[in-house]
Amino acid sequence: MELDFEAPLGDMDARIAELERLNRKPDADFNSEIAALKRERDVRLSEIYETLTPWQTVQLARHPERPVFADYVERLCDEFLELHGDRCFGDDRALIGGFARFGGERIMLIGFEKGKTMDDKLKANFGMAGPDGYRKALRLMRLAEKYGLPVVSLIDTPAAYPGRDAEARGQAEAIARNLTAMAVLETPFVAVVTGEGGSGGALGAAVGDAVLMLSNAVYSVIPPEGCAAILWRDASKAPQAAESLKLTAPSLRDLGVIDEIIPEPPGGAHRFPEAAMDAVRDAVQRHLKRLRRMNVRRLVDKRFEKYAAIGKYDNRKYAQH
Amino acid sequence: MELDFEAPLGDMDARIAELERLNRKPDADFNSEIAALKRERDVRLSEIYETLTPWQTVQLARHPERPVFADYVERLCDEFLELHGDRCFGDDRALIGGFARFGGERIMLIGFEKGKTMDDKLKANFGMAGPDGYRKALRLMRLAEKYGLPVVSLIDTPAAYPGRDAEARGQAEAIARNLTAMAVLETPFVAVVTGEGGSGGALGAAVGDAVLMLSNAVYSVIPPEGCAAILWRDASKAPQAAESLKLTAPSLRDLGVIDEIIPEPPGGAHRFPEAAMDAVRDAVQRHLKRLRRMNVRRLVDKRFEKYAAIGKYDNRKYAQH
Amino acid sequence: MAWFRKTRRKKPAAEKEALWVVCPGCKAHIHKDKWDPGLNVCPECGFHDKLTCRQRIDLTADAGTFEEFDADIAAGDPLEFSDARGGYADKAAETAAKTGLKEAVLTGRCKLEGITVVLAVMDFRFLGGSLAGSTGEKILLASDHALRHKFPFIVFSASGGARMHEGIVSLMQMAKTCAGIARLHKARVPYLSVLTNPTFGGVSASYATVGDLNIAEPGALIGFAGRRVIEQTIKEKLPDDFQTAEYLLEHGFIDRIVHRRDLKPFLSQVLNYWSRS
Amino acid sequence: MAWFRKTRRKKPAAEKEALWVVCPGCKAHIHKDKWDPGLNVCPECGFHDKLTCRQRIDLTADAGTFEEFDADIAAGDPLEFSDARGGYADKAAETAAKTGLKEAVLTGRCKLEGITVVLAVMDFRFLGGSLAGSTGEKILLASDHALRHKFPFIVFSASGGARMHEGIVSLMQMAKTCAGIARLHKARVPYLSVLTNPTFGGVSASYATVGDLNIAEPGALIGFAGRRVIEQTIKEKLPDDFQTAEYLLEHGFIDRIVHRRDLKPFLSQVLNYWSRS
Ligand SMILES: [Zn+2]
Ligand SMILES: [Zn+2]
Repeated sequence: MELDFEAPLGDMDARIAELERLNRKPDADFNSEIAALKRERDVRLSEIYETLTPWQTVQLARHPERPVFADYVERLCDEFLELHGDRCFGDDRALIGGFARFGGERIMLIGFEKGKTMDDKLKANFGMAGPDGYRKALRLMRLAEKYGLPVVSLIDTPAAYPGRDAEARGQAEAIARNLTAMAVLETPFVAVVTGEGGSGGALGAAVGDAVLMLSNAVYSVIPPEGCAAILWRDASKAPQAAESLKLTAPSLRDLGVIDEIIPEPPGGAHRFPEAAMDAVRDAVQRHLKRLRRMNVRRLVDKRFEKYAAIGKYDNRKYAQH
Repeated sequence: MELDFEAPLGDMDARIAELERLNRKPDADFNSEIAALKRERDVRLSEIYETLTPWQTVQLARHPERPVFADYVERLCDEFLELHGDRCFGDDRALIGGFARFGGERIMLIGFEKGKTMDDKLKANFGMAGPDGYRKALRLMRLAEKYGLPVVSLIDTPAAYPGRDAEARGQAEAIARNLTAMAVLETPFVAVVTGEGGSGGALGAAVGDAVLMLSNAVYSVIPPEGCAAILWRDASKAPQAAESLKLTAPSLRDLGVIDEIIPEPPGGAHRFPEAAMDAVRDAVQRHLKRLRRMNVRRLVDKRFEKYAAIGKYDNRKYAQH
Repeated sequence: MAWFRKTRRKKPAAEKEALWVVCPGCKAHIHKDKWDPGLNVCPECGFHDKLTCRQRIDLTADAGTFEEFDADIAAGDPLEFSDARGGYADKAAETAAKTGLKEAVLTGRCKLEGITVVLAVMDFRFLGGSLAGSTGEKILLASDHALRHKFPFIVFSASGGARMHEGIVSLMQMAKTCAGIARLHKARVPYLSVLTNPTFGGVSASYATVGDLNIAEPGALIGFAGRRVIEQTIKEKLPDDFQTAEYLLEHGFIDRIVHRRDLKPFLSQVLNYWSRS
Repeated sequence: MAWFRKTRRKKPAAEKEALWVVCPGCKAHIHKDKWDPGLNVCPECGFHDKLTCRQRIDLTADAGTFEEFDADIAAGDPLEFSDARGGYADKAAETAAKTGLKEAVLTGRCKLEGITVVLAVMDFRFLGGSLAGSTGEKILLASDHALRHKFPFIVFSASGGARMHEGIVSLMQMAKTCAGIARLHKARVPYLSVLTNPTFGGVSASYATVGDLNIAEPGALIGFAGRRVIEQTIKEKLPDDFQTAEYLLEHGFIDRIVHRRDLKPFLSQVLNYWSRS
C-alpha cells in the first residue's frame, strides 16, 4: 500500500527498478545513474519523513504493513507461550499475552493483535478488544506479579470494541478495573506504543512505569476523524484535528506522557520492520534493566508520581503511600 | 404441606380443632378433653421429632414452609441493604447478599434464597446458584474484608445449578475460586446450614470459621436420591442412602464438620419458624462475639487447621503460615 | 372549551414557562409547585433531570458543612488547542463565566448525616462534564485528602467522557484518578461511586465503575461507547433499555439504583457499615 | 477376500487382542507396534486414553527421581459406609488389591527436567479417581511440602468427583485442598493444574481449576455437573463439544491444551519463568 505523501518515492523506486532491469543487459552500464538516483531517493525519503504532518503520522501508524504483535513475537521472542482465557467468559483474540523470552529476559508479554491477513484481522476483531481481553490481560499481569516477571505491553489498537455484547459484559468496568490494578501492580511494567494508541482501549493495558513510543506511532484520546466530526462538524477535517490533538511522539514526550521515543528508520516501520522491531527490543531491554533494579515499593510509588504529574496543577503534594 | 410421618399429628390436630369448635357452643365444656388431647399431641410430637430418621430429616430440611432467606432477613435483620451484581456478567437471584444489622452487629449477610411463592421460586431458580452468584458472593466477601465486617452465610440450596450456561460460564471455576478465597479471607466467617446443604453448591459459600446447623437441616455430598440411584441402582432406596450418608447434624458434629447444632423446637422450623430463627440469631451472635476477639492472622490460621483436620490421617504437621 | 384553549394559546410564553415545567422525560407539563427544583425529579414519570454541582452538594452535605477544596484550580490548556470555532481556552473561560465554575468537578469536604466525607461532584454544564487535566487533578487531590484522613470518598459522576481539547492529557486522567482509587482500596478507605445521567467514556471507564459500591440514579444512561457509535458498528438497532442503570444492574455492574430523594440516607447507611478498627 | 475374512474371524480373541489395540476414541484397530502403551494416545485420532498414576509419573519425572510421599496413607471409612453391594471398606480394599494403590492419588517429589517439583497424580482406576478424606489429605500434605520448600506444585487430575462413600468428609476435601492452594498463591509458589479426562464435580470445583495455569489434555471432558444431569435439567440435547477441553479453552477457563507427548517440556518451560527472587 502506498500512502499519498509517499508517491514521489514510488516514482523514483520505479525508475530505479527500470534502470536496474536495463543494466542487466550485456554492455549496459547504468551503475552511476542508479547510484545517483538511489541517493536522490534516500534524500527525498529523509525529507518526507523529517517533515511528516501529524495526519501523515496517523496514516503511518495505521499502515497495514506495519509490524503487528505476531511479528514482534516472531522477531523478538526466543520463546512465546501464549496463555488463554479470562477465567470468566472467553478468550479474546484482540488482546493476547503469555510468557516470553525477550533477548534473554523472562517477561510477561501482552499486546494487541491486529492481524495481517483478512482472516487474522477478522479473528482479532481488527485489534479491538472486549472486556474478556482486558480481564485476561489483568489475569496475566497478576500472574506476572506472582512469578516475579516484568510486564511488557505492546499497544496497537484503534479502540476498545464499541459493540453491544462488549457493553453488556462491562467494557467500561473492565478497563477501569485494569487501570486501578495497574496503578499498584507490584512488578515493573513497560508499555510500548507501536502503532495506534487508541484512547481508553489502549490505556487499559498501558499504565507503565516506562511508556515508550515508536516515532511514527500515535496515541490519542480520540481518533482525529471522530474529533473533527464533533468539533469541526466535518470528518474530513481530520488533518486539522490530528494537528490540534498533539498525538505524535514528540508532542507526547513534551507533555510528559511518554518517556522515550524509539526512532524508526527513515521510511518507517512498514518499510523497515526489522530495524524498527530491533529498536523496540533494545529500548525495552534498557528500561527493564533500569526498572528491575528498583525496589518494588519504590517502583509503585514512582509510578503513582508519574501519573499524578500529568495534568498537575502546581506543587501540591500527595500523601506518601 | 403434611409429611407422611407427621400424619398422626394431623389427625390429632383435627380432633382438637373439632372439639374447640364444639366447645364454643353455650353450655359446652370440653376444656379438660382438649387439654388432655393437646398434651397427648405434644408427647407424640416430641416422640416423632426425637426419633426422626435421616430420610425424615431430609424431608424436613426441604419442607416448603421452612423459613427461607427472606424470612431470616425479615425477622433477624434490623436493616438489610442488598447489593447486586458480580461486576462481570449478571446478578444471580439464588445467591444474594448485602450489608445487614443483626442484633446490633454490622455484618455482611449472604445466603441462598429459595423463594416462597412459585414466582419467587422461579426467579430464585429454586435456590440453585450459577457462577454469577458465586462471583457476587466473593465480591461481597472482599467488600466485607475491606469494611471490617464479619461474613454470615445462610446455606439452603439443593445444589449449584446444573445448566448449560452455568457450565459455559465456569460453574466449577467459580466455586473453586471461592473455596480458595474463603480459606484466607481476613475477616470472621460464620456459616449456618439452615435447610439443605447441597454439596459443592453449598460449600461454595460456606467455608466458615464456625459452621452451625439447625437440628433438622442436612448437609451432604450428594442428594440421597442421587446416591441411591448410583450405589443402589434404585432411586427409591433414598432412605437407606440418607442413613448411610450421615447427613444429619449430630453425625456432622461427630465428624468435626460442624461446630454446633442449633436446636429447632420439637415440630421443626416449618412449624415454629420464629423460634428457630431466633435460635439462629443467638447462636450466630455468640460465635461472632468469640471470633471478633481473635487476631485476624490467628483467625485465618485456625480456619486452615479446622479444614485440614477433616479427613486427617494422623498427626503429621503442616507448615506454619 | 374553545375559549379556554384560545386563552391558553394566547398566554405569553414567558408566563407559561414560569408556571409549568416541561419534563424532559415524559414531556408532561408539570406545575412548578409540584416540581421541586432542588431535586429536579419529575413527579409524574420519575425522570431524574440533571443537577448542578451546587444542587447536588445541597442535597448531599449537611447544611453549612461543605468546605470546597482547590477552588482556584481552573481548566488549563495543555495542548493550546483550537478548533473550527476558536480556541479551547476561550471556550473554557466562556463556560466558566456562564456557569460560575472553573472546572467540571467541584471537590470538598462535608458532613453527611454527621459523618465527615470527601466529595467530588461533576457538573455536566461545564463542557459536558468532561474529564480533563484539572478535573483529574482535583479528583486525585480529593481522594488523596480522603486517604490521609481516612474519610470516605464519594464521587458523583455526570460526564460525556474525556475532554478531547486536552487530548492525551485528558486520557491520562483516567489512569491518574484510578491510581488514587487504588490507594483508597489498599488502605481500606470506603469509596462510593454514584453514577448519574449520563456517565460515559473516560469517566465510566475509570473511577466511576470501581466503587466499593456502584450506585446509580434511576434511568441514568451509563456506558463506554455511545449508542450511535455502537449502532453504526454493529449495524443493528439497540433495545430501548440499553445502557440504562436498570440494564447495568441486571448485567451485574451496579449495586443499587437509588432514587435521588433517598440517596443521602442511603449513603449514610452504607458508611455506617464501615468500621475504622 | 472371503477367505481372508474367515481367517480373521477364526483368530482367537486373545491373539487378536495382543496384536491390535482398539482405540476407545475412533474405534480403529491400531497395531500394537504403533500404539505406545506408555503414552496411550491413538496415533490415528489423537484420543488420549487414561493413564495410571505410575505411567503418568514415568512420563513426567526424570528417570529414577520420584520419591513417593505418604505411601502408607490408605482410604479410611469415616462414615462406616455400606450400600447394596456391601461395605465401602471392603470395596476400597478390593480396589487396592487390584490396582496396587492405596488411594486415588499418588504424591511425591521428583525432578522435572532438572527442576525439583512436587507432584500429585490422580488415578481413575481407584474408585473413579474420587476425592475422599485421605485423597485430600495426601494432596494437602503434598502442597504443604511444596510450600515449605518453595517447590512448584503440579497436580494431574482425573476424577469423577467427590467419593460419596465418605459423604461430607469427602465434600470437605474441596475446602481443605483449596486452602492448601490458597497458601501457595499467597507465598508465590507456582501451582500448575493439569486436567485430564475426565475431571468433574468436587475436583473440577476445587484445586483443578485454580491453577496459575490450567492445562488440559486434548479432548479431555471437564465440567461441574455431568452431561446427563444437565440434559435432564434443561430438557435439551447438548452440543458434541460441550465440556471438552477445547470448549473450555474457548470459554476462557483453560490456558493451554497440550498434547501428552509435549506436556513434560511444556511444564518445564513454564516453570523456567518463575523467579525465586
Ligand atoms: Zn416526566
Ligand atoms: Zn483413535
